Amino acid sequence: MIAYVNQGELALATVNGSPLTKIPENLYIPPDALEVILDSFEGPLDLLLYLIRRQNLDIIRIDVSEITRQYMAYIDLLDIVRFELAAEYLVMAAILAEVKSRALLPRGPGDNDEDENDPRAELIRRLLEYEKIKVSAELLDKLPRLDRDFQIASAEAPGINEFLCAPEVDLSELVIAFGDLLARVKLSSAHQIEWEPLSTRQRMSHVLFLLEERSELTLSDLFTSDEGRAGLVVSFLAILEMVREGLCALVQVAPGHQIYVRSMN
Amino acid sequence: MDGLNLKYILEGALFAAREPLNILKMKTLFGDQKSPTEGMLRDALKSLNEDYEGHAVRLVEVAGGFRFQVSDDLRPYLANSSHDSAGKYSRATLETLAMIAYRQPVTRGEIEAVRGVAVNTQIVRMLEEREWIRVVGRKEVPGRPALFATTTKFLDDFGMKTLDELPLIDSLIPVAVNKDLFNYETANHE
Amino acid sequence: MDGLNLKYILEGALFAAREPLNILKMKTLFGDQKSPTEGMLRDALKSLNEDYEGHAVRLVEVAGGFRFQVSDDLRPYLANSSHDSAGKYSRATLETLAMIAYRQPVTRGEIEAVRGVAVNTQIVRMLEEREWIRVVGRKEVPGRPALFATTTKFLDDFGMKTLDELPLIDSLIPVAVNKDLFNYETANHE
Repeated sequence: MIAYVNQGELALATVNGSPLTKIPENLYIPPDALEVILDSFEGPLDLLLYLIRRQNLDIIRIDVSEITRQYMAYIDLLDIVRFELAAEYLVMAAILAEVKSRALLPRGPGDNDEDENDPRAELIRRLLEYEKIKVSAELLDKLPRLDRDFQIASAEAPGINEFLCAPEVDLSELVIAFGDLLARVKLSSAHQIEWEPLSTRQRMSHVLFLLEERSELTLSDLFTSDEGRAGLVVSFLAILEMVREGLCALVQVAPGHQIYVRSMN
Repeated sequence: MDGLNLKYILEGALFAAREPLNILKMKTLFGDQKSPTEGMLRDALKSLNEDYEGHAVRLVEVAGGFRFQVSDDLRPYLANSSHDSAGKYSRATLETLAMIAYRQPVTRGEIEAVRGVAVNTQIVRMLEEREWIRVVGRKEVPGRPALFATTTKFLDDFGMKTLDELPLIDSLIPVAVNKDLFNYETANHE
Repeated sequence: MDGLNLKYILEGALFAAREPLNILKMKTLFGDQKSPTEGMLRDALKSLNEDYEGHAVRLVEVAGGFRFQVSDDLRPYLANSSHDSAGKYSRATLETLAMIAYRQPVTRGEIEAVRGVAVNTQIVRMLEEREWIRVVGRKEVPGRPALFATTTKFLDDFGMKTLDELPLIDSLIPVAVNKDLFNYETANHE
């Protein structure tokens, strides 16, 4: 987008090292290509600005009929390929049509250029306003940015974990956070997945942790009798779930032999 | 001060901190002991800064306070190991951020009015997560929409001390447009 | 080497790195250029170490390689700042922690799928530092992402003996969520 500021034109492509700013008139453009071009606009103002700058025109002196004609050509295309995106573009088309029709009307003696309701003035104001933001965004992106352009110089401070002054968290805050998440997900949910009860998930974490230390465990390592039947069931479900999710593998040399839980690492 | 001198303590604290340290935070380092005055701290910082001349790191001041930063000339060497996985932002994101930075405090509706398209909720959330923007209040108009502003972290991450350091576009677009149109109103107005 | 000397480059790289740098990693800093030999690197490291004598940080060699570390004698000062009344955790932090607690073992991608935004590396690091979460393994999918789970310290700090004591969402948020407690819904599951 730098090119945009410097030469007042947007390069569509680079051909043999030089920017191509105009689609050659005799060139056949497949509809897909135009779709791609439209995709690169941030909205109707951006498209309009592009059409204006492509002709090296000053925003203040735009020829509304010509711009409207070009704009409508793009809109027709947009309408064909991406109807759902067209609303914002159609509003602009209506504005342009109004500006154009007003321009055709004879001016009465009481009218003057400063007419507050002049849609052309309003359009120009919006274009200038948008262009400012567009260029500001480019400038902002060029500012040196932490981690992209410069880095913090830091040293480890072992044993001083608390240096970051950790705030306290109440359990209820955590629950509310999760509740919010669920509520939000529910709004955009497409389908349902069943999740294991927490005790199973905790056991999964525990087994994974054990597997980090020893890459292989026997099934009996994971079943402790003092947990009783419920404990056994939880361990069993955890292992099944882990096998399903590809977190571990079960290995047995021969029928009747010891079954091993093996880490995938 | 336990025999450790002020400059030494500041040096360690600045390197240990993950965020810039301001004068107030520096004072709290000294706990219940008599904490140094601002003048003493500034003198120590100045001297520390001089000590690092010629080194690959330097002491800089940003909005949130002071921090050590790796010198710019090392950028080509560190590019391989850059931490920023999401270093590239879409134009929509940058334009939204620019609107908030240059026009703050600003509502979503105001951003939409200028950009001519709806503001994507994901983008706003992402900027909030990045701690570059936050809601600073609500506008007293129907619906009481949230007013967004940039944070100190935004300034820190872009290496600025104040919003005045935001680049102005005057200088880049020569004549095409009315000059006073480009006089950005930065801080709190509207 | 562009006129920048080896020691200078190493100094910057060591301060920029979040993990210790070993000799191999140091060599990769130089990319396609002729990389220095191990001997040259060790000489530079030795000299760098000497430069930092008397400073509040020093160059140490740990299992993973070399890193700068704040001197131990500063510990009491750095501990002071933790008394500083801290703010609150951000919503992003709490949601990330909640996801790990309720859905463990879970990958970053899974958290992102539910939250709809990228998980900030800072947040993960901070939760790890607080020893509330840890990596318990890797998922056998492309990229082998780390699987996060909560720790015993998490249970301790929140006053629980087991995860089963985590409050059931139903009781607190009556309407918002699905009645069947563990029928969580996600938009983009993997």
